[in-house]
Amino acid sequence: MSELETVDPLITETANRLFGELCTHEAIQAAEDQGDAPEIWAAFAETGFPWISLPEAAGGSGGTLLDALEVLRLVGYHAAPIPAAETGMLGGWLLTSGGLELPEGIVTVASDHSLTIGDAGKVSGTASMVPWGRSAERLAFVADGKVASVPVAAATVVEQRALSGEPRDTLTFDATAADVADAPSGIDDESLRFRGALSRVAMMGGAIEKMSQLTVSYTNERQQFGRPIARFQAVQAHLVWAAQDAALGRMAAESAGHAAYRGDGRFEIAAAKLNCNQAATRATKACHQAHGAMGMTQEYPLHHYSRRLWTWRTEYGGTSEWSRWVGAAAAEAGADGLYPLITGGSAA
Amino acid sequence: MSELETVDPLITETANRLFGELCTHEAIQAAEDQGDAPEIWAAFAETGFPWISLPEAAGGSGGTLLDALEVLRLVGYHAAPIPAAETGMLGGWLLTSGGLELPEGIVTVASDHSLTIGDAGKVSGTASMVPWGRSAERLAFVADGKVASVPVAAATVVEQRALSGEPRDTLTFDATAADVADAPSGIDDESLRFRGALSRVAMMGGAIEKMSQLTVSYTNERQQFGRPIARFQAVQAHLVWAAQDAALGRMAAESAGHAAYRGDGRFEIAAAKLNCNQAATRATKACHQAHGAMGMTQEYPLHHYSRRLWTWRTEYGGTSEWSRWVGAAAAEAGADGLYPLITGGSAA
Amino acid sequence: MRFTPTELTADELALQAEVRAFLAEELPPGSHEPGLGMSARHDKAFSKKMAERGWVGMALPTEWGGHARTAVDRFIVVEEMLRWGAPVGYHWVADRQTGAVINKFGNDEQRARFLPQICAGELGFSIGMSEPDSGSDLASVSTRADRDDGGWIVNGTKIWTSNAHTNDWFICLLRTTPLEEGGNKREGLSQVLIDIHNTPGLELGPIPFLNGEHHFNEVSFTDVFVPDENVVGQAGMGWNQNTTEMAYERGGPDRWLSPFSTVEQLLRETSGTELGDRALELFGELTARWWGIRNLSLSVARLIDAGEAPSVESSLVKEMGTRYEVELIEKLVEFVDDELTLDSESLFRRLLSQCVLTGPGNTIRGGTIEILRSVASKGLQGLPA
Amino acid sequence: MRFTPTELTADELALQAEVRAFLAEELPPGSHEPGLGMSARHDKAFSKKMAERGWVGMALPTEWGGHARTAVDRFIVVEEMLRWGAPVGYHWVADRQTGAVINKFGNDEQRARFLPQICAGELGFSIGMSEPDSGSDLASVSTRADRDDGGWIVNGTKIWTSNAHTNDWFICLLRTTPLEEGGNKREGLSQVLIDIHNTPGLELGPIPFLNGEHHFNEVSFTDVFVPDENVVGQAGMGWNQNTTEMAYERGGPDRWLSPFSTVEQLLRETSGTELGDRALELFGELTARWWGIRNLSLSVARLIDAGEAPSVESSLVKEMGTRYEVELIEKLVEFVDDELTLDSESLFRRLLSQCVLTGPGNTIRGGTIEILRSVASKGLQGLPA
Repeated sequence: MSELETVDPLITETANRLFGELCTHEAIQAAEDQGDAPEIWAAFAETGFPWISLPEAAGGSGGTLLDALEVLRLVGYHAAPIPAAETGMLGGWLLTSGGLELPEGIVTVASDHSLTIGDAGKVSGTASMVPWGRSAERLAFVADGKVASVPVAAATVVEQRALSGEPRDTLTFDATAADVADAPSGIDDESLRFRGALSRVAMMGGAIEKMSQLTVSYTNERQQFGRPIARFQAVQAHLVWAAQDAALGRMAAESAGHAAYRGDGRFEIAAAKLNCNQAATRATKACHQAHGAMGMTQEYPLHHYSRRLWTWRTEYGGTSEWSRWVGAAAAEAGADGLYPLITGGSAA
Repeated sequence: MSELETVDPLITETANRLFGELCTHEAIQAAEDQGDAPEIWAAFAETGFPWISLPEAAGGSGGTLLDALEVLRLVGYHAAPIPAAETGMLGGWLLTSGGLELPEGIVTVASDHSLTIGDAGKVSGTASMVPWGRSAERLAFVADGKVASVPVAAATVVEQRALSGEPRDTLTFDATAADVADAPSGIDDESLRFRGALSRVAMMGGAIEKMSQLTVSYTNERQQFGRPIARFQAVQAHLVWAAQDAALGRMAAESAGHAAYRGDGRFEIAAAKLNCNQAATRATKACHQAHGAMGMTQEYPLHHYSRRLWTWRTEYGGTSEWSRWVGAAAAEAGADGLYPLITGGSAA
Repeated sequence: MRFTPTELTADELALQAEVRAFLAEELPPGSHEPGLGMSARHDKAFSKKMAERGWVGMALPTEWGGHARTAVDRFIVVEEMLRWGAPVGYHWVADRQTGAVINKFGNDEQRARFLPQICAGELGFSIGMSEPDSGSDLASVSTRADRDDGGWIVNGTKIWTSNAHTNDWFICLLRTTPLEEGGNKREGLSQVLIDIHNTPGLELGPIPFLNGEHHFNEVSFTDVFVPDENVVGQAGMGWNQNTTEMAYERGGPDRWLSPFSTVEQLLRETSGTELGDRALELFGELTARWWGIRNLSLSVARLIDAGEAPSVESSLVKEMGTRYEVELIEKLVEFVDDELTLDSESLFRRLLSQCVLTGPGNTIRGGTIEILRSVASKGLQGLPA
Repeated sequence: MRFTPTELTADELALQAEVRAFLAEELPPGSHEPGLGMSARHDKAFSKKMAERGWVGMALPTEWGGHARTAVDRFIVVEEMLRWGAPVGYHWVADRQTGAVINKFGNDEQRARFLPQICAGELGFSIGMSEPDSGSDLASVSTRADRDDGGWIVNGTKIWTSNAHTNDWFICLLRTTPLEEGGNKREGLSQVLIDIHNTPGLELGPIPFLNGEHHFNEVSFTDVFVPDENVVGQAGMGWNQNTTEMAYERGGPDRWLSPFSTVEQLLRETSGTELGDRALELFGELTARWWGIRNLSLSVARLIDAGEAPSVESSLVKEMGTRYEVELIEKLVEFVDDELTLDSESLFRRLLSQCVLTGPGNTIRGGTIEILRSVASKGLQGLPA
């Protein structure tokens, strides 16, 4: 077969070990309560993982987009409470694409078209739902053919949270001096949206898989009527459906990653986000139902994954938006081109 | 409680006995194979049931709309292969409303805006999906403020069938002399559409209930793994869902009937058709799944009901059309009026 | 199984109008943060106001402070409160079920002690059924009561006890006769009443909800003394009493109205704009389904007033209603198709965020839909539950 | 459970292009009435043309007329045929499973007798598993074979035998050792090959489909003699062989492509018009889901080529794929929102009508999804099936 590029197993192993040690149930909860997790971030940054896929010459850690997506899959799998995507393949990517300086600290991203670059590179406007805005050193965005890096210290920050409990802040800038550069060809709002969607499907694939595994374990341990509840057909249906969505989500994410690594990949990213959004809705429902009341508590970890999935499914494009995009691609392909589109994707 | 008008139990009893005797599995199948069921129709006509709710003075059998709907519920329950709705509360209603003669034979209806009334009352055009067009004596329709009764003998008939196997023919008229009268106020395309939908929900309520009962019986008789399959949770889910839809469908149909009997009832008819369409989709799926391969055969009667439901759910308005209508009513009611609309309906 | 269409009488419509006028006066839209159906705020003052109008303990006998009203009258009051998102939390459980249990199975002394206070909206009840090892298999409860002079000594732990920290009393299912090897688990159970806040040996602690909110509690008993006069009905018959109690909480408007205030608010926030087909189809589908389910649910109340015991019917409605609530929330999320936060400036989005977080509980609370299907399907087949 | 993304090699893409060119030449759109996936027409001439190109019995050894191709190569040919609605019915079962069973469990004499004909597209097989009292509980089959000189005497009845009237041979599961009280039902079963049209004592009759079409048959045996040389593999090991056989028919494109030709035709009939949001959302959702499921299904074929036995994975794909087919048909009906007839002038509407009528069978044929869930969930839990 035409061998697909693989990820260095060391990356998977190291990230798994790191997150496995750091992202305990208690640590994830503490991060939610405090609104950040400086120790986890520090240990993560120590490995250079945040900057994987950014060129070493620009201060990144090198490696491929696939490596970065594998780390994000594990961020999802372990519910790591850190802005890994924002600092690396989203914000860091914007900055290094424009030749702007990559800071040492956290980078976040505004993708809501809310900020403008005025005269002399002064940035103004209010960006909402900014991930970890409160903890970031710089905020990156793209507008009007330019990439900008704004110091977050200059912003007024209103702290808010996503359904996941993770920070999604409102940042207001008023003529803040920023580093600005011309955006190279292909770096724009739209490419950021696709790349954002790609980051989310990677994390979603990991989180659904973890939820599915948790549910198999829980239903095998939990006894009612004298046997594990996994012996009941009604519960087995939930196990099967969650496993299917875990498989579908991860496969979609990884397939989109390969397509984006090799080329444009827009069809695959759009199709993957649509599949992951729907898989998240179905799987969170199945896993919660199988867990009963236990899954609704803070003390049991299911919610770390389910709430993140409820958040990620609406970020960088919900189900309707992406279905219209894929539908337009299908219409463009036409009847004779429909199946070739499904098998060949962006390359078709 | 404000007593709802009731139907004479004798009507229920008589129609149940009549259809129970006539509409055997074999007779329904024979009607499908032949494309009509003259013996069943003759016995049905003998009782005067086709003309219930039409004024006696105009040649009808008297009785209320609720009586007619009860007969139609039993048409659905027994899968009676006859144009009861068309001859009575639809076609017969159009004719008697306009003071046109009610024929002795079958009346059918064109509701697809395809026929026009030309000079001197000559009718032209091609009407599709005309129920039992081949067997009808007259075809009734309303257009341009007029009600018309056309002799079907003058039409070119192309015999076709609905998914139910029942006749839905294409009739072409070329300047055929017709009886024409001014349509009284309130008799128009739109009122025919609502009345058609009301006839369909009555039949659907009966058919879903029958399917649900068949499924309970079958799964209690059918043994696998040493016990009735109804003992398995996976099968029980189908029984429960089908019973819910049987209840919902019949309740919706009967509630709409009462509302239409008392007044306008358009909100209730629209809401009932929407509910019955969706209930039909869910219940046919549940009942077929519980029956396994047996339900897919001609020799087992499930299909008499499921195929009729697949047909009726698309006649006189499908799910999307009616959801837009009800949605417009909700928007018109506004936020403060939404719950009063749900509780008070057309009267709100 | 039989659901018969019914309508409200003139008197019932007058009650509906009265409740609506009360709500419009007390809680005009915009003046309060609506709750999601029965997960409403606790507001003792509001409960008292309702009680003053005779809307708490409506179906209880006048002799004990009740109003001897019908199940349909209670349905009308409850549906309006829930759809409005009114803060009915404090009296909710006592009004829906505990008052009825005490009236049906208790003695006059107990009726006199509890019912007048319940009807005054001054006594909030919690429910002690589930335990760490007993959820769907409720008959396996192991909190036990050992005979003592004039009462019982209770040891064990109850969990998922909603709002025990804001309520006053607690009705608790426990084992008063030890289960013998191979014995019938449904025998030897009893229901007892316990004062939550003034009982030595009772400890109360939160079980935080998945986003940290405090709804659930754990209640543990260490040698708690419960006097005989707090045993409801016949000792040992707790299973049957409890089954009757659970029938009271099925099939009512609380099982299909939880997201109503959310949808109403969506309509409010989109009013004045031209609604496209997507919005019309959404509102149409939701409106029609509510109309259909409400007709079924109302007819169950009418059956209760006719002296029937519609347990299959109410199980069917609860299973359908709660599944529908979850489906509806998914439709709303897809319709909005945008990021959600509890911190949103939009009330609709705050409510929808709450719906998403609490939604999975709708098909679990008061018994999972899997258990409900088992109960209902046995009824459909004419088998004992 | 592990599904690994994979891609087609250059050779595989060339095969795909070759198949597409063949279909465009043989069956240009508009020239034929497409079938719904594997429920395709039987066309011996078409099967022969495919065989001439080496596309029947692809995975069988060259020694017996096969082509020793990979599971992925077969996947590529099959998905193109199915999505095109090509008339693959005649060789379908023999190609998908019976050839593989004979190759794996049969002896050289049997391989020589059957495989070359199968690979030539000249031998159609039917399957004899279900009986009137044995469906989901397949191990309870009661068609029995009693020992006789040089063979067996068979009595019993098989049902749901698709296309036995157009096929030639029949692979049949029957009981060769009587089941003793309390014995293991899965022991004592055997698979035998029977000539459908030239066997004394075998009677064939239609079981009409719900709308009267003839797909299913009932096959009854009255003292039918089956010679020893027609027993496949080891007598008594039929259950295990049959389980292996069923794994061949799970998780392939036939489990998710049935309505594809319908959707393609909808797009064809709406081309040239401006598609609104409703249509775009529909096409988008269907296209994306097919992309996702196909990736999973293809990876199962790759696992088979790697020598693995992905039985959990293929069960998961089949359960998901067939459920999706049914959901998709419902979406199309709602999208069209208009009356349907098999007599329509529109090919799309004729196909959709056929989808509605046959759709319920998709989640039943080859084993209900309820049974599949049971198999898959045991695999997920690491339990024996």
